[in-house]
Amino acid sequence: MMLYFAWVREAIGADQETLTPPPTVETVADLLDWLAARSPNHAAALADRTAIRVALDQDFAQADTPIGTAQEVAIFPPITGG
Amino acid sequence: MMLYFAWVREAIGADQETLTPPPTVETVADLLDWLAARSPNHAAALADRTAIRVALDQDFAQADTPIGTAQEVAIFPPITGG
Amino acid sequence: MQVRVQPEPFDTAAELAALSANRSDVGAIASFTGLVRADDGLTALTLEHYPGMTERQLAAIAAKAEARWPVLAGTVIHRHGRLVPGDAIVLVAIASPHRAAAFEACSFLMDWLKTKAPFWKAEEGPWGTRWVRAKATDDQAAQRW
Amino acid sequence: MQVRVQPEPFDTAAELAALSANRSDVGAIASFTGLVRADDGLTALTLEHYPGMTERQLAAIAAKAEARWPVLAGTVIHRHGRLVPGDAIVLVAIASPHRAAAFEACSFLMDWLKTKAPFWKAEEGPWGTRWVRAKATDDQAAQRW
Repeated sequence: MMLYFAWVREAIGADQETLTPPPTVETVADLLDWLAARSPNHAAALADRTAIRVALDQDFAQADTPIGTAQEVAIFPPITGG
Repeated sequence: MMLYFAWVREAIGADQETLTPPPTVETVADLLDWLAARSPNHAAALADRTAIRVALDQDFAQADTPIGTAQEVAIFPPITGG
Repeated sequence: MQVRVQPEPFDTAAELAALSANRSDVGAIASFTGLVRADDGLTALTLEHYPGMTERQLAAIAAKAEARWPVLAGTVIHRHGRLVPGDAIVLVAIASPHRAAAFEACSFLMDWLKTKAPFWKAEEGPWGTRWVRAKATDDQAAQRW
Repeated sequence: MQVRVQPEPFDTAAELAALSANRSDVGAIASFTGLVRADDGLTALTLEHYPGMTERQLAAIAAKAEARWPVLAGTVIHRHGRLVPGDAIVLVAIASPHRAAAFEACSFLMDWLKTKAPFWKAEEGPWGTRWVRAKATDDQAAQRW
């Protein structure tokens, strides 16, 4: 399950998608590359990777973090709460 | 006018005294020496000068601050408010 | 420590009073309230969050603070949804025996919350609606702990 | 900034609410409340102060904070007289556009108040009545500003 928040959600045009990446997608960076190729909206949303943050099963992940068995992958902009 | 607070007040046994030091009393240190000689209570109250603080006309003063024309001299322990 | 994420307003007075009610070991309560400012004609702020992860991150940050400082009681409340200028967004309040611990734990929680709690702000105003960009100073503030 | 020295209790909730009432430029309110702890069986605390000098020193400290940080509104209240465990002794609350300024001004005021406002505490308990000794850590805390 992919979850999108804030302007990532708006740019992709969905708040969630159920997707199964191929086995070649091993890390967070791989996943973002694979997602960006899905549609022009995905490509636009993920164009600036410095503005993208990812959480795997609700824990922050880095570009080189393996996706592993994560069930919930969330993609969102840097946090602006508080 | 001399004002005393907290345990300095209790040790001296007065919350204020109207005193006129001689012209040889120029600094705060001189004043404390002169006061300590007034009675055993004064001497006891002022025995440990590291535990004594002085204000001249409501501003903190140091041992070498000249008394000058100060009208109100307050003697008290280190502050413990807040 | 109590952690809440809610759309409803909160009662700062009641939250602070609860921290020291019926106990006599609290020497210090430090609190922080964040409010919506009407900067540049802002008319509303909408806070989106990531339900589940928010609570999880706030609980983790609270546990960190409790491990590091002598926290006797504490409350963290973060609102989501649409708020207008003057509305309170967030409350962090910490009761401790001593003042330095209360201040530090409170400040630590706010700094971490700014960089680890998944909230995003969208501002409404003369410009329409826009997403707030993260500040590098928030990351720096969190790094100092 | 408002500075008060009084024997009466104060209403923290009302004081905090007043700082942001009817305005929309306050983004942050940091507050500190100091309370009487029942350490080692303490039953009461009596605060003596130096009327005149206290107000003068608090006003000077408040002016320093205002010169150094963007303070939109602030309240400093220090009680004197006899207090019992759980009673609030002191309140410092600062409203600012931004969180770092609110925290720092509030912390600064507390540190300075601890070393510059002429108050003395006498503790009642199983030991009878004794004067509290000043802590070197308070001087150190004030020095860091």
